[in-house]
Amino acid sequence: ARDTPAADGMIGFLDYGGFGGGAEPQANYNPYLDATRLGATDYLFERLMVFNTYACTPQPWLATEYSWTDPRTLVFKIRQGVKWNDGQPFTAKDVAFTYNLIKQHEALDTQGLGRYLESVDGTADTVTMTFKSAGASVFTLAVNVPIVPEHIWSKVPDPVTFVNADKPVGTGPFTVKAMNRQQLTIARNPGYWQAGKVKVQEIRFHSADSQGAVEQLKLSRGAYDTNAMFVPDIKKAYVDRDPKNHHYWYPPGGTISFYMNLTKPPFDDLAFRKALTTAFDHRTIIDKAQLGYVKQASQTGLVIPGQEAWLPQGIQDQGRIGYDQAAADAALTAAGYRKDAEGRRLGKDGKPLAFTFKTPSGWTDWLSAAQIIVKNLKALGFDVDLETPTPETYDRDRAIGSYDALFGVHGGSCNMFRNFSEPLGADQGAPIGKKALSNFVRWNDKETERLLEELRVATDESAQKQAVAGLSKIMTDRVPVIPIWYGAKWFQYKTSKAVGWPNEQDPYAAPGDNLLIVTRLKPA
Amino acid sequence: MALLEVRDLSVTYSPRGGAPVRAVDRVGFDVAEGEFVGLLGESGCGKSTLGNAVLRLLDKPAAITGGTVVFDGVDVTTADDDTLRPMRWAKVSTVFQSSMNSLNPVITVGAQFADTFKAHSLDPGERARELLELVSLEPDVLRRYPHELSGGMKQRVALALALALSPRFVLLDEPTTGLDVVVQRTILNRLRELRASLGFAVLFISHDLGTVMEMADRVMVMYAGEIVEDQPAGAMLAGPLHPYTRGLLGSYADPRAPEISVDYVPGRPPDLSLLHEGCRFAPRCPVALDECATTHPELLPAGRGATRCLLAGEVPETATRGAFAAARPGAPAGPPVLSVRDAVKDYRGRHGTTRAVDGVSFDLRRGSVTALVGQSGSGKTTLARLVTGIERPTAGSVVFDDDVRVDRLRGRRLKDYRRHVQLVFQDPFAALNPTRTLAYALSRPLRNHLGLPVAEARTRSAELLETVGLTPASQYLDKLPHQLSGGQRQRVVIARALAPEPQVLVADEPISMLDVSIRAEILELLDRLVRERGIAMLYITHDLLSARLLADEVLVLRDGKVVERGPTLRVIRQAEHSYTRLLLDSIPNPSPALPPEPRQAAGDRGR
Amino acid sequence: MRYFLRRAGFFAATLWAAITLNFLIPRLQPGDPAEAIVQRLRGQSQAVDPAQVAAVRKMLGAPEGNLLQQYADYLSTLARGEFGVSYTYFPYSVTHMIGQGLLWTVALVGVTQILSFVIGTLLGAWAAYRRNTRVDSVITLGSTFVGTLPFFWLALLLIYLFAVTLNWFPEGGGYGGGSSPGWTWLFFSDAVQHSVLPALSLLIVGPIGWIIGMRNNMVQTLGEDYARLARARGLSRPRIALTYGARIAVLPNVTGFAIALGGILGGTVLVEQIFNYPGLGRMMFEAVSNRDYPLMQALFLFITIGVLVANFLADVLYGVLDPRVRKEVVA
Amino acid sequence: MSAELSAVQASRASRLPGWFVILWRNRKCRIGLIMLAAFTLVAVLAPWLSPYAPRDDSFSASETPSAAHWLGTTARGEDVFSQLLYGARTSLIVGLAAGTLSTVVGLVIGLTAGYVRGVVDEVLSFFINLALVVPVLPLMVTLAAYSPVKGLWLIIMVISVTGWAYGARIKRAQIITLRTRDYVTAAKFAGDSTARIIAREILPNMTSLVVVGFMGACLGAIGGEAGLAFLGLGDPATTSWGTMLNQANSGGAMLTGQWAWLVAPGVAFAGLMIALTLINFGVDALSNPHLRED
Ligand SMILES: Nc1ncnc2c1ncn2[C@@H]1O[C@H](COP(=O)(O)OP(=O)(O)OP(=O)(O)O)[C@@H](O)[C@H]1O
Ligand SMILES: Nc1ncnc2c1ncn2[C@@H]1O[C@H](COP(=O)(O)OP(=O)(O)OP(=O)(O)O)[C@@H](O)[C@H]1O
Ligand SMILES: [Mg+2]
Ligand SMILES: [Mg+2]
Repeated sequence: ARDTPAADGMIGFLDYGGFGGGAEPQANYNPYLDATRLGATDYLFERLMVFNTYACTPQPWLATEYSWTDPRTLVFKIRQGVKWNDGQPFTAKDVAFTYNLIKQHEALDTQGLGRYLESVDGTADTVTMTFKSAGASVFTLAVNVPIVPEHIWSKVPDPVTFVNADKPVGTGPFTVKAMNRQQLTIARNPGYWQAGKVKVQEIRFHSADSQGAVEQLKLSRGAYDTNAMFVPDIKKAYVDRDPKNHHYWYPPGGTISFYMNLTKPPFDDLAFRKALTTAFDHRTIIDKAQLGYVKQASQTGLVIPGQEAWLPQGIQDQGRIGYDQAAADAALTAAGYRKDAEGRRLGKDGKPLAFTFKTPSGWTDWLSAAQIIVKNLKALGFDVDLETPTPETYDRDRAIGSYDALFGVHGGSCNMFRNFSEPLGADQGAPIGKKALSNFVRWNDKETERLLEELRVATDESAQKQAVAGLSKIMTDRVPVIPIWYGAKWFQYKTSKAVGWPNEQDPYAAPGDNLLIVTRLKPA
Repeated sequence: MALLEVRDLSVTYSPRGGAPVRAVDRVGFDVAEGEFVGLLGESGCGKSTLGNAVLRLLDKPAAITGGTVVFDGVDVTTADDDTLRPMRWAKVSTVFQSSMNSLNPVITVGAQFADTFKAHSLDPGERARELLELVSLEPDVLRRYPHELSGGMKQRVALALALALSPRFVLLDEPTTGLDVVVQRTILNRLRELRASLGFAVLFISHDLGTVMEMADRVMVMYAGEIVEDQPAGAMLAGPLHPYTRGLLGSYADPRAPEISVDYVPGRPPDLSLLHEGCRFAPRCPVALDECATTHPELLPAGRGATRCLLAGEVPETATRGAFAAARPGAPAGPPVLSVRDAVKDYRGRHGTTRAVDGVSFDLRRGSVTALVGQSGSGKTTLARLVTGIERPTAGSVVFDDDVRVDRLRGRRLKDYRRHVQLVFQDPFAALNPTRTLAYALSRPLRNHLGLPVAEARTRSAELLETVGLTPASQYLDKLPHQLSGGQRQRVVIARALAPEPQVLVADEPISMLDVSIRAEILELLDRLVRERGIAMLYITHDLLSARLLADEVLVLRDGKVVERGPTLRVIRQAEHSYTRLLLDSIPNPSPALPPEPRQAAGDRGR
Repeated sequence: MRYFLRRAGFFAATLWAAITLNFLIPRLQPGDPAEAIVQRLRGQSQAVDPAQVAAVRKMLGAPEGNLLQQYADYLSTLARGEFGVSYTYFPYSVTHMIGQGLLWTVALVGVTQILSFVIGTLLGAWAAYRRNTRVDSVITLGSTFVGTLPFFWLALLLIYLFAVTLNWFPEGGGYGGGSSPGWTWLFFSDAVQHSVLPALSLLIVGPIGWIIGMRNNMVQTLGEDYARLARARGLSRPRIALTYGARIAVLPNVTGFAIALGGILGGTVLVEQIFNYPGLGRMMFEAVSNRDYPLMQALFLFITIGVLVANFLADVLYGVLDPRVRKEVVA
Repeated sequence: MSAELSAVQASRASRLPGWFVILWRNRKCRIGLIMLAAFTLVAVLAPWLSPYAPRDDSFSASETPSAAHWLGTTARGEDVFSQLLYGARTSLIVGLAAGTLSTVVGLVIGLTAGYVRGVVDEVLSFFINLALVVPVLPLMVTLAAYSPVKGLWLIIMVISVTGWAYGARIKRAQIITLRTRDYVTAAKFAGDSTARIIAREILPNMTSLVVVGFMGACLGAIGGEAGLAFLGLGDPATTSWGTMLNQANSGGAMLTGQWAWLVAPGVAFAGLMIALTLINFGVDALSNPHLRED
């Protein structure tokens, strides 16, 4: 009864999944409080550019164009005619204010942009950002800051504890209509600068339990127009219930790799690592441990097919190395790791090779994958022990380098610099016993550092591609880690009310690129 | 038609994994409206069982295996619960032998009265107070919880409860074991008056010959599950028909007599789980004939009643073989083993403080017995608890062996002390662990205090059982307390206290549930132990006869204070304090004179 | 008087020890609040961004000083009745958050616990009263069968049956998405509707312990002499069962119940989780997984005080209900 | 006399283990004992009885029951029936071990506190209360992180460490009413040690309470093991009814209509509890000899 009747050519409302904020969501529309804000803030605040994070292509949004005047200076042209939803005009001043705000408050700077920014100035319709050093590597971060209105936020005494609960003001396509802990409703902003593209009058987010089973049931019954959750046997449980309208698309996210402690033998031996690249049975891991929802990862460290364009020339099979146990066996033997009479693989010192593989307890899919990996390794004659510490212990062990081999996650973002510097950059590592930031394998290589530096400063695409190609080459030739599979981004959608969702055929956006999606949805 | 007609009633206990016990064997009798019938008998011969059967309160594994019980025209053995329930208490009420244990521990006495009235949709009004007055209790008892009452007080509460609804028939199973003679007399007198005015009938089970003979119109004697004699009280007193009755009467003496000696029937009752040919009393019978061993006598009219004896009332005068005479002339001598000095004990309740013991001093000496007699609730048990270190006196001291302050002992030292001191608990129904066999209960002190090995402890336990008259011991060793009669339990408690050969024995009414014959035997046993082993004994009793027989010295306690003390003979024969005299005057006196009017003597009594 | 001082002393000591444990145990867990929060935000198959962790850490305000210093701070803030700001619900205060959940938990779990206790005790008493009859078997075996089914499993089944298939009740939540919380009749009835399934699931598994406990105890008390005399006194069997059997048999259950009431929070995690029910239990679970020290500490303080007070009351109550415990005996 | 003496000794020798005979006599209890034995047998013989290895995932996933897979297969393609049999093993071990451990600890502490009273009581009550109020959840996490033992024994330890206090509290309350009974005092006169009095005089009179506590602890332990798996603290390599339920749940058994997978462990679990309940019918007689007769 309370439903707003759908105007012609409009979608009355759509049901979405959870909206964050924990078990007991509290009104919080501060776009910078990542940990506790509600999901709707994505529809309230906009950024200078919006990325299709699948293909990593930027689209002009609140900025209409940008240019590097020099490697340290980035100039944006700001879109005209945009209004805040309280009627005030949106200006370059707001943008400058926003960037200075996050620079001032480290707690709001969830991307760590402040470190790189020297200053941000806004004139009539341009914003100029000056970086402390070459800023190309942080471009994706720089455009990804939600812009807030100066006329509101400048009066906020402490923006870090500001929950912005009362009629939050943004430029986005939606405004907050109602919220309680069960449901968050946002309504179309008629004054939106591209209001014509927004056909959805209302979005209702529903608070979800973390147990999953009930949510899965609801999803399978079609209670959601879209959701993002893990569903076992999705075809049977969801698609088959309504094959015409129920769909899913699980594009790849970060890369899950076999991490080795490169400070220890035999992992410090390139020949050994190379031999292992064919040792793992991806097919089984994907089918059994990952229920077939994921894809094999490319050794290049790139996420294929989204980042196909970044692949270096002449690489075979997009960098996917097949499972070939015999080859691994031969390569190991050739590298000096012989098998003894009992079939035990011996180290160079002639002693049987024994090591442990860790996986966090409770992560059942990782555990299954780990079991397969251990089986594969045992088949090669290694004496491998599977350990399952608690996730926290696992994290700590991995960070301080107290392990032989385990799983690590890296890459998957549109910031190529981050994708490679985090797992491989020397500054991301630490000596054994100290917590490393993200270079857990403790890769330390001059060539890599050089390429990373190149990538960091390169403002034009071809230079960037060249550096990435170099880094991909390092991945394939030097094997600092062995990528196994891409983690999936869960995405289910229903086409009975709305069409135009991104999918494998039309990957105009990744599932989380909300603004891109909501401006493409059309009534069914 | 009689009020209660019992015909051919048999009750068998068939415990799992044990031989069936025929506790009641083809018993038949009548109780007329308003009649007061006494039931005497050897401990363990089936009296309580019979009572329970009449009330239809038998629990498994007991079952009525034959016969009928007709009460007021209703066959109780077959009636269903709905017929029985309104009858219960309104028409038939009872005091259990375990009456000290039969009050609900978590509600006040008053509430239990209220319950009873409510169950029969009556308005209690002031009735509860009147009833308590009837049993010589203060109305204040209504507000108390059972554990705040002395043994005798609980018993009186149970008695008052039994009379609450003015029933037509009351079954009293040893209702006065915890009462001093004064209170007992008062109560019985009132009972008699009440009976006269209300006309209810009583079946009175007791070992107190004096009382039974004095109170009852007619007395039945049971032996080994059978009724062996049934006569008007006076007639029985004048001319017992059965040798067993004769033996019982011989076990009685007036404590005030200058010289006293009690006889007892030696030997043991037969094992009820075996089949018996012939007369069951024959093995113990001083006048048994040859054919007694083979012919089972019937209950046949004789004298002014009936008897189950081949000699049918023509029993020749023969001395019973056992006799026990008081041999305690002088005042006790020797150094005290245990001294109580100015002991005071206060109990703080929700309604003020009760002073249970008030400045009592006395000594216990080796080889001598100090009797503690006195009113029910006068603090005897409390004193026993102080002496044994279960509780601490509020003031005063208890000194053992000159230097051990019992009132300050704790832990290890208290334990050491208890090696030398043993207590016979007043209530045998509470003093035995329901989940432990007799063998276990008896062997513990043997193993701990005497350090006997397992097998030996068991043999010794068996011997102990024999000495207290539980034979054959092998039958009893593996029994659980609930399989015993009240008197049997009491004897187990005595045996347990004797087991570790203590220096000091505190016995709280140790023989109240025993028949006179076994009572005499136990007294003799205790006497021997005191004399031979030099035990010092505190003997708490209501039974002045036993005090006379056993004790060297008597303390008379009243309201927590000692009102008189002195050598037994002196106190009993030349009492100085009025209360002592009252006590002595209240001793029931079975008069040989026939009751004024024999009531319904005959009737169909068995076969 | 001395007795009470001593009791109070031990009470205080227990409280202090518990408060200290509440401080210590969470901090002994491996893992850092900021990392935990970001990890949860990201999910297991996405790389954690160190910058984000740094920002969150900044936001939460890193605790100052070493453990001892923190402990001193903790005690002094507690003494002032301050609980600080929740990590999970930053910048909302812990007090605010507890205010959000308290009523729900108390209403749902409190009511069902009491009901479970009452139902369980009554059924147990009935079973004992009809010992070894069919009633006994049906009650004990039946309640065991349904009552020992794993809770989450049972709850899911209920949801599947009544919410998904029959659509009689909502699948979860404390109230409908469309209603606005407040003291209105509409909201109240909506909330009641939502609480039916969780309450039902709790009521299915709740009574079993009380049933068996009550039955066993009462079988014992009904075998005592006083119960037999009560029968002889012509008290109706139900009356005997009540005042002579149940009255005494219920005593151990009373203790159990007091403790159970004090421990409500711990027991409500699962139900709130499955039914997505607003309340403190789920909040507690979340606080633990997020290393949300302030929220955790406050909730645990609640539990601590609840259990201790309930315990204390149980002791006192026991003395009232069972006068025998006041009897004196030197050990 | 020597004949009598041998009778005295003989009747003792012929005694059977008392508690067992008492339990066995009760029909329901007998059924319970047999059921429990059957569960135990299955647990012991799981490797021989089950058609496949419990973690053999070489079958096609999410199958409904068939002749080859009596209860179907899991989402990972493991045989549910084999898991059920192996699960009996883990669940039984966890349930009985943790149940016994926490019951025993609770008994010892609760009984001592209630019996001895005084300062000992205060001190022990202090620990009981503390154990009642320690935050279980983080304690489990912490224990799991630092524990030197892993796997099943860790679970058993965690459950026991967190589970004993409740029982201790209840038993303490109960013993306070039992300790003033005359027969307990009598045992003191018999020279028995406190420990013995508690164990031999008092304990038998509260068997039913202990048994209920034990059943509760078993139930809690088996459920707790599943709960720990759910929290990620369990030992994922083991197969238990608890982990099966969890996996059936997270594996979407309800979603895909694999009822056998979902129902089987739950029913097995309830079956074990039924066995214990049936045994409970006979336990009455242990602490109340009056009831031994029917
Ligand atoms: N725990 C208690 N709390 C309060 N009052 C008590 C308690 N125990 C005993 N009393 C009171 O102390 C008095 C003495 O009791 P005690 O048991 O010593 O009497 P007694 O001489 O043994 O009597 P009886 O011959 O009837 O057994 C009684 O009035 C009784 O009510
Ligand atoms: N549950 C039982 N199982 C086996 N035998 C029992 C059981 N209860 C009682 N008996 C036996 O039945 C016999 C009769 O017991 P009962 O209680 O009727 O004796 P009593 O005449 O009342 O004795 P007392 O004067 O000692 O109370 C006793 O020998 C006793 O051992
Ligand atoms: Mg008797
Ligand atoms: Mg007394």
